[in-house]
Amino acid sequence: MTEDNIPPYVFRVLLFGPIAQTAGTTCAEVMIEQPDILVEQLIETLCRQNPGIASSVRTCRIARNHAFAQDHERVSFRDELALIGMVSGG
Amino acid sequence: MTEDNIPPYVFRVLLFGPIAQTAGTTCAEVMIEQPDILVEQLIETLCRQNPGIASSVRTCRIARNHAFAQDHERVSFRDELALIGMVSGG
Amino acid sequence: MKITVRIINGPLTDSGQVLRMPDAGAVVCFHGIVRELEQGRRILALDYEVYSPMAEQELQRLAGEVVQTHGLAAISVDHSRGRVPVGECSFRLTVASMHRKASLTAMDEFIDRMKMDVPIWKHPIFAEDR
Amino acid sequence: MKITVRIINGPLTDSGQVLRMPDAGAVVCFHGIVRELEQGRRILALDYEVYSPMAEQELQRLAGEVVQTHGLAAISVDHSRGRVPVGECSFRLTVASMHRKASLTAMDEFIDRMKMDVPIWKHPIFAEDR
Repeated sequence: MTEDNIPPYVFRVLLFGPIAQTAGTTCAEVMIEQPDILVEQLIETLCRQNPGIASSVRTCRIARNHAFAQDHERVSFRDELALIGMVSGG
Repeated sequence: MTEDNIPPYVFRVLLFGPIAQTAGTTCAEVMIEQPDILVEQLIETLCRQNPGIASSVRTCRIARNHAFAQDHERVSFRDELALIGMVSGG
Repeated sequence: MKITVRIINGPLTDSGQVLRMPDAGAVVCFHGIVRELEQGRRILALDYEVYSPMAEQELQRLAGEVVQTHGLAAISVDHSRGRVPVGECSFRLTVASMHRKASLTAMDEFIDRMKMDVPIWKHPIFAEDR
Repeated sequence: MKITVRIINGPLTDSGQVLRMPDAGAVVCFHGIVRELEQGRRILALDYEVYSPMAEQELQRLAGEVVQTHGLAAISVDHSRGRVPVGECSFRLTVASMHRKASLTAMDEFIDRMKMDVPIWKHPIFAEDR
């Protein structure tokens, strides 16, 4: 049992590209009472706690540990989480 | 007026690829009474005088001086003529 | 090697993988070059932000799917990270297949899907910002 | 130079023209490689018979039409004459355009039309004939 394993749990979500610019940070922190949560709930909480992100969130997906996660999957505060908006490689 | 400018005129038609192999030559000679002739008549005479070619002639076109000629155009015995069958470059 | 994926710092300056497979009659190579206009404005360069290792993993996954779908002999993907000046190559995709149509279709599909799914972002460096 | 056409004796061994145009974001290069099977039989090489200068003229004409139709920035065509061993390159087409789709479509169309209209013939050298 580690020190940080007490509520609220800090979910750190990496931000990139235009969303990071809008949010003014490359890592948003979300405080949640449970150690894991549905992807759709994470996104909802992320928007509530970081209103600047909300406008672009409709085109975003959550990646958990470097792979896209579905809305109905659960993610943990221990996961590496990222909010992936519109990409522009190539 | 050159020596060869008397009938019959010799139309030389270059052959390539499978048609040259079938005909056993890379240059078919066609004797015609006029110094120029419609492309369609040239093809017809070529087939009559070189029966080996006739079976593949339907997929062939005549080139005059390195460009494809239409059936209704006239070609001269002085032109560089070629019978272009199915090609297979690339 | 059937699938290779590389993220490279700066422009892609070498000429890329040569894909020679015993029965690949068609090898097609796409080069994405940084253009001097972005949204109608003159730029000096693009800065590519890459989320590693997810970008590499997504490119690998996508490459695997495209190889499978189109029966490719081989695929090689290189993408730049960081600054790439105008006129330089930032992306290179090489595809080998038995016949031409499979390579061309696979190439088009790969690039379409990359532009949807691979976490890479470009940031234009505008000329007038300097 | 916007359009270049070359007929080259033997395999295409150099890496071809590098097409860098100020506003071409996409450069696509197709390599046709001699495959080891022809009509299901093992071959050693292909011998390419080229009707010159008609082949060059037809390639030039075709290149001009495709540049026009698809608004290409540049096109370069190289084709072998004579013997090209299995695994070597006999045909290379490089196309540059502002965006990717134009290059890929133009490439496909060019090759389709070349295989109809350009007076070049391949003669397989079968392994068992030696």
